[in-house]
Amino acid sequence: MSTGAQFGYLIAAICFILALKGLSAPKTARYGNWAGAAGAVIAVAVTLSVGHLQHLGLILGAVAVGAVIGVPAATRVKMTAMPQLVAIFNGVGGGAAALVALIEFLTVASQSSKIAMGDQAATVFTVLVGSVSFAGSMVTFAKLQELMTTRPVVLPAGRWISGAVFVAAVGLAVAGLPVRSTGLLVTLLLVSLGLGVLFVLPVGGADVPIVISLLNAFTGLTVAASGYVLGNTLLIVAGTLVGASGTILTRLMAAAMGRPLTGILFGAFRASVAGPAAAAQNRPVRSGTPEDIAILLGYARKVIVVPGYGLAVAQGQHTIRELADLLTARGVKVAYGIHPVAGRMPGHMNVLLAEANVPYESLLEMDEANMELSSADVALVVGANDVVNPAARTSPGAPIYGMPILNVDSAAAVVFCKRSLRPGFAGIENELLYDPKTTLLFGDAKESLSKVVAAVKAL
Amino acid sequence: MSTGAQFGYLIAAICFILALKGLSAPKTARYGNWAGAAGAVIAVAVTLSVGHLQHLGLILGAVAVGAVIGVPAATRVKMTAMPQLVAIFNGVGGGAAALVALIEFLTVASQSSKIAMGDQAATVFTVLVGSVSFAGSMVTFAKLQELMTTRPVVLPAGRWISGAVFVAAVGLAVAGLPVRSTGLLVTLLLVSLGLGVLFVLPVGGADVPIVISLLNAFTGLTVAASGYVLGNTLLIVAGTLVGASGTILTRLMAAAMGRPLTGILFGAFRASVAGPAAAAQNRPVRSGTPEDIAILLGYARKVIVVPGYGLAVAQGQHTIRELADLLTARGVKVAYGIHPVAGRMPGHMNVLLAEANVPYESLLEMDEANMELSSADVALVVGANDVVNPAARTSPGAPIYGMPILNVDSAAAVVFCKRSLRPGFAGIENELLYDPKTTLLFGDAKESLSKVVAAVKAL
Amino acid sequence: MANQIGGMGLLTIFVLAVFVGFEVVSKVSSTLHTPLMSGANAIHGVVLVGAILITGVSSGPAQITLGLIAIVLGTVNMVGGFVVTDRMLRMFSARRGEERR
Amino acid sequence: MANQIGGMGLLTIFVLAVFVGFEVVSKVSSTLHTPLMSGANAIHGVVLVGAILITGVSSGPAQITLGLIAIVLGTVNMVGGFVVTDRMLRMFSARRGEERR
Ligand SMILES: NC(=O)c1ccc[n+]([C@@H]2O[C@H](COP(=O)([O-])OP(=O)(O)OC[C@H]3O[C@@H](n4cnc5c(N)ncnc54)[C@H](OP(=O)(O)O)[C@@H]3O)[C@@H](O)[C@H]2O)c1
Ligand SMILES: NC(=O)c1ccc[n+]([C@@H]2O[C@H](COP(=O)([O-])OP(=O)(O)OC[C@H]3O[C@@H](n4cnc5c(N)ncnc54)[C@H](OP(=O)(O)O)[C@@H]3O)[C@@H](O)[C@H]2O)c1
Repeated sequence: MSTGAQFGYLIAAICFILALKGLSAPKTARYGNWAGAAGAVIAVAVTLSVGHLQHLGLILGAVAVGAVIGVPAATRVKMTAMPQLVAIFNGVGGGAAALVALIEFLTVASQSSKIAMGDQAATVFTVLVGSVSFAGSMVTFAKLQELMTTRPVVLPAGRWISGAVFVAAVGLAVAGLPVRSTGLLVTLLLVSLGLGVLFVLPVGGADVPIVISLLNAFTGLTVAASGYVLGNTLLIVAGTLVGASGTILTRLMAAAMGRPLTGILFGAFRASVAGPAAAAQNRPVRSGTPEDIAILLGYARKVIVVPGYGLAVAQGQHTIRELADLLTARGVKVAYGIHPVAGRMPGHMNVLLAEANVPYESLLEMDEANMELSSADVALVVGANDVVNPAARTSPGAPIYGMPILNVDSAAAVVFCKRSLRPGFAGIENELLYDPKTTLLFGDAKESLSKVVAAVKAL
Repeated sequence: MSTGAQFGYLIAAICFILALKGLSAPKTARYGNWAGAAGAVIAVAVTLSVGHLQHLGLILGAVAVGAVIGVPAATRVKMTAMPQLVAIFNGVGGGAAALVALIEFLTVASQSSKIAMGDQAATVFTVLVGSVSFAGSMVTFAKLQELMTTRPVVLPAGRWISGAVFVAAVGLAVAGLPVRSTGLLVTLLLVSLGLGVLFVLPVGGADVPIVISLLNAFTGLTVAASGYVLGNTLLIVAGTLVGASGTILTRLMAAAMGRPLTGILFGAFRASVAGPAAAAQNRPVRSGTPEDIAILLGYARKVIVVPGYGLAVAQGQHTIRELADLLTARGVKVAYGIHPVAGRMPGHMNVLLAEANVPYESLLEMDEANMELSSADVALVVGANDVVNPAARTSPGAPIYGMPILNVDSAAAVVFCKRSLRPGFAGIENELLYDPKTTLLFGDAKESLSKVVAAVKAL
Repeated sequence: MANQIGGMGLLTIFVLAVFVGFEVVSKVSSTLHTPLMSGANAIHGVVLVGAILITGVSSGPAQITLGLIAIVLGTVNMVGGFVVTDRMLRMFSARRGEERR
Repeated sequence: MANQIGGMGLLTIFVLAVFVGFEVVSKVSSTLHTPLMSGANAIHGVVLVGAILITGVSSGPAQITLGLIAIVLGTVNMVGGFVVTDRMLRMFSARRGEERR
């Protein structure tokens, strides 16, 4: 490879570093993404122009096909479906890396018989981890798209099956090191696909974003390893960057949920899902009509809205915005309390509310929101549950115990918009639903809010 | 070089990264330094054990000589003389790098006649910057050790001379790229030494630490370039790390003083030194006896001590500690307000006071100190001037204008311990000396404080 | 394909890149977790470069077919990733001027 | 001496090391400026390694003499630097237990 091309790759690598740096701060995030895209363009342009490439027409055709698939998917997807799209994109990247290593292996196998240990190890690693990442991402997609249940799927003797497949994959990988057998490598690929599926199945729906982040880091490492196989520094740098930053990011996400990563991957709240949720269903609650809620809100001085998973599902972000505007016009002070893990992925609520043009100033981070809540007249909880569940403070046995929550119970009155008394992701009862100062507004978040909007207008 | 040796170098490089990381946080600073030392030991051990080295006896002897010089110097130096020691250590490092490049040049010149452009550029760079760093560091040493004046030295037509020498050095460097002439390289070395001297001469004594930090970054880059010449990855990584972190550190230091780096290097407050300082000397001030001060302090509820350059010079850290202990025993609340650029180098006051066993809790950073000062009965300013000069807030023309200061004028009473009414480093009058609520205690800081200690004991 | 810069050099590059990756994102606020994940995801789409390089030197039909599939997948990852990240961030930055810090 | 890993590989290493250097120290508190400067100063004393390597393959008396001088200088830089940094930090850490954060 010419020095010029290598220099181009170095520039691309610098772009990627600047991209991650930019993406880490709100002010520069967008420029960061552009820097990354610029790096990608440079990298591809350099690659195409180094010459010596056969099948250039086919290659350009394949790039065009990829773009025709990727761009519309990215531009048309609903904001609420973002996570599954990221999962797909991540999976295909892992798949591509595994294929690259496989092709390189086939090419070298047909040419020489000397085995370079380092290359062989990198090949095996790429095939294994790339396949896990691909298959795992597809399962997360299926879960998030609700093509399958979002609850943790625990096969009978699941641990044993997963363990056996894991051992098989590692065994095949080690066996593949000294020999050069295409059959072995393809078997490894298939077993690794199975491992990827088994890895993600026991993870609950709301934990899936963490797993996507983890698989993202996996794919990064896979790309780095495929770069090692090809002797390409750019792939090594870019893949390693993503591998390292993805690992940190996964840990930060898990930390924001107050739970260890191993618990998310392997524990999945299995022990405590059924018990209390079933028990307490027939205690009395106070439910209100949209008109009741409209009066409560319309004559309050300060209302804090706490949005959650259910708002995202119901696509109610524009309706809540409309309600907030109406209330503000009536002189009510309205702000939003954003829990870091509310919604489907970290930061998801910010994205959703930004889409609905909610002013940035009225989005309060957790600590700020908790200060405001103590002087609020009404806390309006829309499709959220776990992030306001006092059990996190009070029940040492609860799976969310210790997670910082939004203390809506410190407001003078609490309104819950949800469809039923069913618990949220963590599967535990929320005592606050039965509290005398709580009013429930049953129904889909978007529909309920529309009715409240109409009722406030009629006040 | 064997893979084993290269692996050892990689471990050493990781140690150096961890060293810088550790040194950046108070809790881990000491471990960081140890990690660095471990990396150094590994690097040297690997180097000595790769075999193939001639003159091993001489080499070990030279290492022993270096250790015999370096260790006692480092263990015996007074805390106040730290900056000049760091300057020396930095300078000899730059010198060593320049010599390494020179020797490599001589060796290659005697063996082959093909010139590798990259190597040649790195050689020329190393000789130039290494010599600047060496000579510059020696001048900073002379300034700090007061072997010469600490004021900025401005030669007649200084800018022109410096400019000419700079152009000559760069010209020689460029001329040295295509040809292989030992004479040219030695000339470059000598001219660069001159450039180093001229570079540092116009810098004022109190700015010297910033220049040391800059020269430190220079030496780092020099070492990286010499690593390039030798094809040694460890030197490249270690040198670059120091070059990059040293650059950031220099900017942080300059920022803490509220002045741009170019001003420090080339401006050096020249315009405003003489004027106001001379004018206002014969206005009345109130001076007190040690007994007056003892009464003021002994019956206060809260005293904030603001130490500065003069305390370091007078070595009064133990005496101020003694005074603070006495006052605390009397029920007076005592704390220290630490300005980031008080003393001779950034963080110098923390080091000095830590040496005197001042409890960490009573060292207040600037913002905290300013809050405490507004409710303090007495601000005791010991050998400080610029860092408490209200001109930084009030006189847009002053060289220190805009620098954050410790607002001792918000305390109920102010005591200055200094030898005269002479201004501090910035050379500007301090109006606070003439304020009615100020009392001056003239004399060397350590002696004055001892007298105050005696007087407080006698209360 | 030969490693032009030697295994140990590549390992050094790997180690340094790990540190850069760790340090650069270690202070990100939770608001940006999702776009950061998505942006990092787009970056590893650079595997496209590897797919192009390997396809360009392949000869057997199986290898070329696999190579083209890898190119399609890599392109989807890269192009889709940057576009979707930009979409997310566009919403954040719509009111940049009013931002608080 | 030959560059074993190629100019571009070395440049990549250089660039990555620049980023690591920038990122790692960018959040240091002013209290630690002096020890950090001193510690970084000690690290570049690793030029000693270069001085040893070059002296070990030198033959002319001039080169050996210069090499030995470089070794002495490098050792002073490295050994002295770590020792003096430790001395500074020892004072800071004397009361680690009572530290506030
Ligand atoms: N954000 C993240 O990054 C992330 C990642 C992984 C895990 N998690 C976890 O996800 C949970 C998030 O907490 P959360 O409070 O936002 O959600 P949650 O605790 O899962 O509760 C969501 C609530 O929304 C209601 N809901 C669902 N669809 C609705 C609709 N169409 N209209 C109205 N209500 C609807 C559900 O009650 P009904 O069925 O009665 O309507 C449910 O109680 C936490 O446990 C967190 O740890 C979050
Ligand atoms: N810390 C850093 O990193 C750093 C680096 C570069 C520059 N600077 C600059 O240095 C200055 C530091 O401010 P500062 O307030 O600490 O010092 P300063 O403004 O230079 O004032 C020091 C004062 O100490 C007095 N003094 C000197 N020797 C003394 C002795 N033996 N006993 C008693 N008093 C004595 C001097 O007055 P008499 O002569 O009347 O006694 C002088 O007014 C700032 O301008 C800062 O920008 C600091």
